[in-house]
Amino acid sequence: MNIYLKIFVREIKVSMKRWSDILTGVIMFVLVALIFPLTVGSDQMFLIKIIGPVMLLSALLASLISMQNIFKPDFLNGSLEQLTLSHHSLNGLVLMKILSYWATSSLPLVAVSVFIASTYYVTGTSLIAVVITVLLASTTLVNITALAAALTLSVRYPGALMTLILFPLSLPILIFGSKAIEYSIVGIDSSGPFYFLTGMMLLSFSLGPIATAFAIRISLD
Amino acid sequence: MNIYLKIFVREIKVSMKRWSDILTGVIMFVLVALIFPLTVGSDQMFLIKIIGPVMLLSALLASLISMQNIFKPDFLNGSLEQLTLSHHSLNGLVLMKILSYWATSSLPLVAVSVFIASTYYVTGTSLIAVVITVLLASTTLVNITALAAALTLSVRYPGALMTLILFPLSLPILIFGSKAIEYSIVGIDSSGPFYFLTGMMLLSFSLGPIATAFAIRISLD
Amino acid sequence: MNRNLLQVESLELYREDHLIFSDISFQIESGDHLVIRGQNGSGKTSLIRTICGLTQADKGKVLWNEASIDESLFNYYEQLSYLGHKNGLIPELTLDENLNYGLDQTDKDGKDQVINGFRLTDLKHSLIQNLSNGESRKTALSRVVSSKKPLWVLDEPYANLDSDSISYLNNCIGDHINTGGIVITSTNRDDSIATKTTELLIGS
Amino acid sequence: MNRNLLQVESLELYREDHLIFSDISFQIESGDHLVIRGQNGSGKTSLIRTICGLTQADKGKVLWNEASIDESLFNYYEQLSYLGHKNGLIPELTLDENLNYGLDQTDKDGKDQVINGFRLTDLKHSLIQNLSNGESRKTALSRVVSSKKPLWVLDEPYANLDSDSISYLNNCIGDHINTGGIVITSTNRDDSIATKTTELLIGS
Amino acid sequence: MNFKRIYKYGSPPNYFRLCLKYENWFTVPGFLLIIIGCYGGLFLAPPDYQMGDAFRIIYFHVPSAYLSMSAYAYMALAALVGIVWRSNVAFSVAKSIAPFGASFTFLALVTGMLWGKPMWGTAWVWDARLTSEFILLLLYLGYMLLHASIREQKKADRAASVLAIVGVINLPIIHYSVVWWNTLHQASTISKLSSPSIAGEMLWPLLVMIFGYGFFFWGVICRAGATELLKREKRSNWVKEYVEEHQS
Amino acid sequence: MLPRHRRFLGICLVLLTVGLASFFILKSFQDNLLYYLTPSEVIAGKAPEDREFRIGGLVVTGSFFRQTGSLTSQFVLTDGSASIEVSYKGILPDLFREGQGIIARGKFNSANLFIASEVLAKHDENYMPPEIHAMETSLE
Ligand code: HEM
Ligand SMILES: Nc1ncnc2c1ncn2[C@@H]1O[C@H](COP(=O)(O)OP(=O)(O)OP(=O)(O)O)[C@@H](O)[C@H]1O
Ligand SMILES: Nc1ncnc2c1ncn2[C@@H]1O[C@H](COP(=O)(O)OP(=O)(O)OP(=O)(O)O)[C@@H](O)[C@H]1O
Ligand SMILES: [Mg+2]
Ligand SMILES: [Mg+2]
Repeated sequence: MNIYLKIFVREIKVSMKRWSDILTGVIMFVLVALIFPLTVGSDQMFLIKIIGPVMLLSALLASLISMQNIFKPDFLNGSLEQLTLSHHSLNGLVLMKILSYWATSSLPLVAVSVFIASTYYVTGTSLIAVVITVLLASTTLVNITALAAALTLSVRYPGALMTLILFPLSLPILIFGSKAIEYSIVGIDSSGPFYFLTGMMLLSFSLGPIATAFAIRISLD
Repeated sequence: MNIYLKIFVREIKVSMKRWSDILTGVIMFVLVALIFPLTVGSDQMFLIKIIGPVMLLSALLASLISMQNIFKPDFLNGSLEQLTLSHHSLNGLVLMKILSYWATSSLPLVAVSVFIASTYYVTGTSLIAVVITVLLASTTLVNITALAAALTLSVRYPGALMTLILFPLSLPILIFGSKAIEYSIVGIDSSGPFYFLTGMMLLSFSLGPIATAFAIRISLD
Repeated sequence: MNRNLLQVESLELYREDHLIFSDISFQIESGDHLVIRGQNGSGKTSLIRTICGLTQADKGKVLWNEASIDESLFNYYEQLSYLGHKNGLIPELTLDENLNYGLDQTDKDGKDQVINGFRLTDLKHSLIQNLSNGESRKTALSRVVSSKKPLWVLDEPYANLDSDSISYLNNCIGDHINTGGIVITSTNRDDSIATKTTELLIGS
Repeated sequence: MNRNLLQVESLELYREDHLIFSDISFQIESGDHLVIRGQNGSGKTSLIRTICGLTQADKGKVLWNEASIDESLFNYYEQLSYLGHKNGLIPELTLDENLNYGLDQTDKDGKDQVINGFRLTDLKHSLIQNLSNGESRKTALSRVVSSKKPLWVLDEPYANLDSDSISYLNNCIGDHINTGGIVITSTNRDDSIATKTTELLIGS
Repeated sequence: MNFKRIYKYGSPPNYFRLCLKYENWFTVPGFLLIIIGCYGGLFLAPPDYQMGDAFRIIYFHVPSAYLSMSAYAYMALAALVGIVWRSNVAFSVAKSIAPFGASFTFLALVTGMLWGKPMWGTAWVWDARLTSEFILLLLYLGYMLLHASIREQKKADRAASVLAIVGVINLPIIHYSVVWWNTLHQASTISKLSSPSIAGEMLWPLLVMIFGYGFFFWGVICRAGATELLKREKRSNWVKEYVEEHQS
Repeated sequence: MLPRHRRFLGICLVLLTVGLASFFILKSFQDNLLYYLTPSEVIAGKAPEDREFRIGGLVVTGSFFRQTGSLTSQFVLTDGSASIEVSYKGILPDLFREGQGIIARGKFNSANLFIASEVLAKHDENYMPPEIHAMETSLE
């Protein structure tokens, strides 16, 4: 079996044992989405207005919470050292790890977003727009969060970097994601935000793992 | 020096070194609070409508994120064992730990909430109501989160369980907190929710640490 | 020090249907050093944790001065100092802070003497996370040695220590039992331990 | 196996203005077993991590078959199997899964033989988190021994092992260097190690 | 209180024997009562002056709702006993109640929603009664998940029990929610003991159903608890003897 | 202080706080934690301005009317002492009839008419066959 595939399978297996983290993301998503109708009331106009930010926010939180642990346990038990010392491309291995996290934490979110969106009275093509937005955004966020996690691994590179990385990098995603949803619900041409999201997604997948792998090497020194 | 005071000071010191966690909580708070005006626009009516849930949601997430690690590192490096094996009241020691977390993670939130509330056009007595609500709610949430963290200590990836346990226990706080803010902004008599929040705060402080200490003992078995 | 007595009566422990040990009984009193000897996986750690009340045994009990420890946990813990495989030190604090902010009474002179004995004095203000493996182990041992508690329970204290540190630790243990303390240690080697000891062999 | 050569040239490392070691040079080749001996805190772990390229030295370099490892990291890592103080095992997976999903080529028979040698066969399907200290250490050692890589770098492999396991490990090391492998281990005791060794004393 | 007796009847073999012996004393009457109650409720009881036949959902909604709450109380009580006396019996009872409690909570929610849609005009609002009942479901789920995710049996029992006990605070909230708050959900009909505000011929099938559910529940718990106990005590002599007896 | 004393003190402290907590929580229930307001509370000025809120009350017998072919209905809600006129456009729940308790969500327009955006029927706790109901109402 190809080594990258093997690592991917291993990580999926581990994630399955860590199913609790996956579930957290989903619960987080549901919690954030529920709290508004619960406290403000389920006025349709209102709900449609806030669904954009609610979806994006949930996606961010879910990925933050379920990805916090992407490297830390491996760092503590020493298997990150082993990963670094292998003769395979660390970038590739990191990419596999990220992909497996994406598969086990983002994909469920996308599925759940369908239900949430329907309780927010979103239907038809707008629903599809919501799903695609969540997919694109959460994929990007997975990469950004992985980078932030790697940078904050070592104690000598603490939270400041997390702020510098996560906050400014995810804000555009949140804003354009919300816009994408809003436009498609309201019926304005939403291709602009979608192009942006797709671009960011590709960018994050190409540069994210490299930066993350580098950050891991630094934190092991 | 009194042993409880000593532990309190120690924990504050440690939190200061782990300031990245504190910062994350604050950033989370700001992020959640800013995303709505940034994406939906700063229509005053709308903002005033959602400030309640936004504040409470932020407080919950911030305490979830910054408290996830209240016991875990100590569990892994063995200092929780030492805490349990001391001849001082474990309840008291746990209370001190919770208090120190409260001081370093909730108090900053309260400070930040003032600024957030002003960007939401809340002023005067309503502003005070917001601050008090955030204070009461986050204090209660600190205790609930600590219990959830302790119960899930021996679970390696406790995120989901923690959220699942946290959700039902914190839902009343979220609902009544939002109501308290809503009522005082709209101008209805808000003493009811405030009484409730105060009561829950006291209850959580008196019973929370006991249950938490017990849960810690269990997870060390 | 008062005379103390630790009795262990027919302890038995299962983990997920797997018998770790059964029918373990012994009795030690002030001046004794008990060495629990056994191969890897023979159940030394599990036994030690049970003796400290961290793990609930499935059968049998542990008595401290003739009272079951479950019933007088506070009294027991007032007399017990434990060191497991994990050091129980906070990595973000310095060596000194870790000892000072510990849970036991601190006696500055005694502590400094122990730190000196383990040759850690230069590292007093280093963060634990920067110490070497053996150095952090010795810090944790210093905590026990300077705790002034009569009962020391040490799980594999010798692993990772260099020979000077081992002999200093042996001195400390010797002093302790000579002044009426009780020491329990575990080991998986056949190496000889300096002080007069009782042995408990576990595992096949 | 080809003949291999590891050269270390005047390495020097500082940590926060504190000199850990300086001017360390040696050269070992196929068939050598280098034991790095030193007291606690003498810099064994730091040296080993530098040799493995995990830590950047402040001066000097490490050459593998006459090429600086910084320049041919992949070639180097293709030949290197390392075990630090931490075991590098995933606690949620079983012993077997950890070995199978490791990063090295797996050879089922060889692996089973090593597991058997360390007497871990019964624990093959236990989760790592349930193993005892020594058992997980032995699992990590099995990973190295069955890796088929020429260069083994082991940081204090003997600590926490019982005597049977130590002698099995010594057998493995002996076999390895007899078939042209290179082994580097560290220790802080004066205990004698079975195979013919070169020694490097570090620290004062 | 005479603890000796508790110890005697609370000892695993005794409890196990009692369970097997009395299981049918619960299941059979429970079954009969449910059949009678169904017949009475669906055919004999007159339609309501306002709701017409739709009101008959009451015969399923109310018993499940009551049972969802009382089952939680029993579970928490068993959890408490388990923690205080380290009783394996109590822990196995607590553990076996959880899934049934959760199912009845789910049933109460579903029947309530089915009923609410035509009657109130909505299947769901976030009023105090409905929300707190929803929280009850989450508490059951939390208990089960926590138990499932800790591998060590003893540890899992005790940790999950803490959660169960903490969650008890939700029970009075559910019950008094209709008094404390102005809820959309109606106030008490039959649980105000002085004078139930329901006509006699409508009431009796309801009572029969409530008792039927209760009996049936206990029958099921007898069986589930005993099985659980057998699993836990499989190392003890009495189980070995029992198994030998039943194999030959 | 002996451990025993400390423990006693601890227990007292906990009990005290729990007592205080119960006081606050019970007190909160006496205040308004309402899902809805009654018409008299609304008239007394407890309702928010410019904002949706809920009113609960009985539909006054004879007050209901609907234009034919329209979904808009109008009726009066009362709690016995005060009453409020409500207008609602939409399908009413099955249980909606005169004399029935309902909850309406909406806000006042400039003409002081309560424009409801949602109407829910609140069933009371009485269950009886129609005959008995007829008897009881005739007795009154
Ligand atoms: C999802 C919706 C609903 C939920 C979650 C729910 C929940 C409950 C619960 C938990 C109880 C037990 C209360 C106690 O023992 O104190 C209860 C009782 C009851 N419910 Fe519901 N319910 C719902 C909808 C309805 C509807 C639509 C009706 C009728 C219109 C209804 C009628 C009743 C009645 C008559 C009782 C018995 C009251 C008593 O005498 O205590 N419920 N419900
Ligand atoms: N939670 C558990 N579940 C299953 N088996 C366990 C569990 N904990 C320990 N064991 C098993 O119990 C045995 C004894 O473990 P223990 O840690 O007490 O050994 P030890 O004598 O301290 O060994 P070492 O010298 O390696 O530290 C081991 O075989 C281990 O696999
Ligand atoms: N990041 C760091 N900052 C400051 N000092 C450090 C750092 N890392 C290591 N040291 C110091 O360097 C010295 C050597 O550490 P090292 O871990 O290499 O020792 P070692 O020989 O492996 O000891 P042991 O036998 O205890 O494992 C120690 O005194 C340690 O305190
Ligand atoms: Mg051990
Ligand atoms: Mg070392």
